[in-house]
Amino acid sequence: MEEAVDMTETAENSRIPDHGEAMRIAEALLFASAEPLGAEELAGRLPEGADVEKILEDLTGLYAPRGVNLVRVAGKWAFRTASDLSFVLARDVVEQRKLSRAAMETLAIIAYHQPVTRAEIEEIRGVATSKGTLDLLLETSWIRLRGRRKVPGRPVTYGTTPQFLEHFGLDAIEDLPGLEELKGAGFLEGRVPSDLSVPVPSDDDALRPDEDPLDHDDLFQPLEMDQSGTGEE
Amino acid sequence: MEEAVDMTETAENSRIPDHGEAMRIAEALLFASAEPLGAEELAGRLPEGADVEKILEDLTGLYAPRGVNLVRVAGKWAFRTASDLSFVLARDVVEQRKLSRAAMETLAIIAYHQPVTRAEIEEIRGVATSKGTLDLLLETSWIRLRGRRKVPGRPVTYGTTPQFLEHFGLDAIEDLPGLEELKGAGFLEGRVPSDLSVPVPSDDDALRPDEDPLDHDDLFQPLEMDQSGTGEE
Amino acid sequence: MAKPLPFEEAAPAERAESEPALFVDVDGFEGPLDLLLELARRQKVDLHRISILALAEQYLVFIEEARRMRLELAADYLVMAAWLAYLKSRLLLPEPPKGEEPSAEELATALALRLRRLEAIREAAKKLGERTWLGRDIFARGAPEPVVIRKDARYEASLYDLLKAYAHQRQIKLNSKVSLHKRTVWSLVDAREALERLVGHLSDWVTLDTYLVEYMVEPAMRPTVLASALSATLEMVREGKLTVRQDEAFAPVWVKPVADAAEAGA
Repeated sequence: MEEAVDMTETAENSRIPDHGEAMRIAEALLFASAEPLGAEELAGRLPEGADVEKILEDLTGLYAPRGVNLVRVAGKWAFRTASDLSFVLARDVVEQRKLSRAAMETLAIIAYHQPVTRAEIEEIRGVATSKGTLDLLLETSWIRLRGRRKVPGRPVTYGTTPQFLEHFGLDAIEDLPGLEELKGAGFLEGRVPSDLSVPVPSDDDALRPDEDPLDHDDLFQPLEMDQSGTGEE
Repeated sequence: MEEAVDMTETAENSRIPDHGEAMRIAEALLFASAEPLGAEELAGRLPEGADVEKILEDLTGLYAPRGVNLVRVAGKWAFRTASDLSFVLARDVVEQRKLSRAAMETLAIIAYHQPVTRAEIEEIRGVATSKGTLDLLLETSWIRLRGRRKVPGRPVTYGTTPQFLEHFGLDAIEDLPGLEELKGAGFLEGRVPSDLSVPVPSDDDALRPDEDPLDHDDLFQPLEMDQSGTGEE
Repeated sequence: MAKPLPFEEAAPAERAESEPALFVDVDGFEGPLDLLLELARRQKVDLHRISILALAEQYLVFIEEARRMRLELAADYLVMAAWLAYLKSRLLLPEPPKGEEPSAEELATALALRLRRLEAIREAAKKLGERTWLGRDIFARGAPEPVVIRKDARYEASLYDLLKAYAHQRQIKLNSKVSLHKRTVWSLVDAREALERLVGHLSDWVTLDTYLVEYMVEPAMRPTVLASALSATLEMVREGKLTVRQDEAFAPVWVKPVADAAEAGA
């Protein structure tokens, strides 16, 4: 409780009879104000002859070690939560969200066809894939950027992550059912086109011969422009 | 905040290194919030093992002489400008709506006699209560509909809210000014001698034995007809 | 307020200068009890020792004065006057042998008690009003820093969903070369059910379109949804359950439940 002593003692200038009282008034004004207050504004509300600069200086010092600080914002003064405590003003809420059908399909294609580029995903799905869908999947941390395909434009290749396996309860990516199993389990019904093939997926970290490593700044910059502009989701 | 990791140590007193930090966090939370915070709410946001009661006691003491005080309202805690400084701050008030004498009296009757029906309010005041008065008070959210009295006609019972306590700076309904005198003079006794009447106000959410819960659609439909038509106010 | 009382004299009332003590201004009073309380205060005695008889007389004089000045008096005041006149006569007459009714003394005491109770609550109201009001005398933080809710989205998806999505996607893509999409139609029954369910919650005009958006899973379904919903709406209008409005051609169609129908269900 050392701070308590500091707080009750109003700085060195407590010799001036009104200084302590003026500080209290300034405190209350700053606390109650919806906007930061300028020094002149404060001066207008403080007792005659109060030394605004000194009051603000003393208050700043007084509150510096506390959970709330007196700070200067845009040339004016306001109380703000101490910056190191901003975490207490945030609350984490876990929100269960369901993936959209488009995201689910994109994820499935990435899982089976990895490493796969966005253009390839679009080719398989037959519709444009919006940037948002890929961003969202990246956010789930189920997919990752693997590298860049050695073709003109060097598109990014996507693959799944260990979190993907964990979430879907798979021991290895090869455990994803193949064509026959999908058929047997009733996922493929009716007339299965003869040209339908299901690849054996691989999420090996090692890049394929047709992949380049990611560029240094791929993780900090927009990866691809959203060339379609007419994402279907 | 590194010490916070050490959870084996429980804060029994202020000598624990975490106490100062926990105080800063409590300060930040209470300062940031416009609404009063409950001790449990605070405890949930403070480092494990923090002694909330001690923290609140220390903060109350720390801020007691300052321009902003930590006060207990409606069973919770909040920072408020010191009451002796109202003369400087009152200038900020943008023409607050003044309660009419009729409204203020009705509010007092509801506060001191709750749960109370409109007929009982009128009996005490000796005059019909215009629907507007109760509407106005409901609009301030200082009073609320509690339930329905188990008597013919099932009249609605009124009571006060936590906002009422907050507005008038009361920690609990028992802190109403002059309550003891009223009680001592027997003025809080039921008009009709009844085993059910309890001669103290209660804003407890729990209904009295002579109260029924509100009907499902009470909140969406006109509650009572303005039977008098000759409102006095 | 009560209707003006019938007066026999048409002569304009004049304020008698000889009666300075009594100012007749009924507007300043919160009902007859308040008026009695004010009159009692003028007796300048403790409310415990008040003379109800004297009070009753003063009240009746006041009312007479008010009537003479043709002031509009609320029924409450007149009821009180009648009661006090009755009480006065009982107080003046010798008390009859013990009857079933409460004695005049008891009635007077009850009235005195009511006055004291009103006085007490009034005192309490005053004290309450004098407390520091939040927003008038004391203030909360002017610029609260609200707690930021960081939403940590946790996505849910099962392996079943994943496989279904994949199989469906692959099959659709390949089959689409040879087969047509099955046309999905929103049936009239579906539309009616949806409208009845939704309209149940509403009391004001709502555009039909806002309802429909919820059902627009696919853009291709828009025409069928619109058509079915509109015909369902019209049927409900015919049954008197809905009112429908369109401000101009191609403007949104507004619907509103018919109040009687809603109340009948409540």
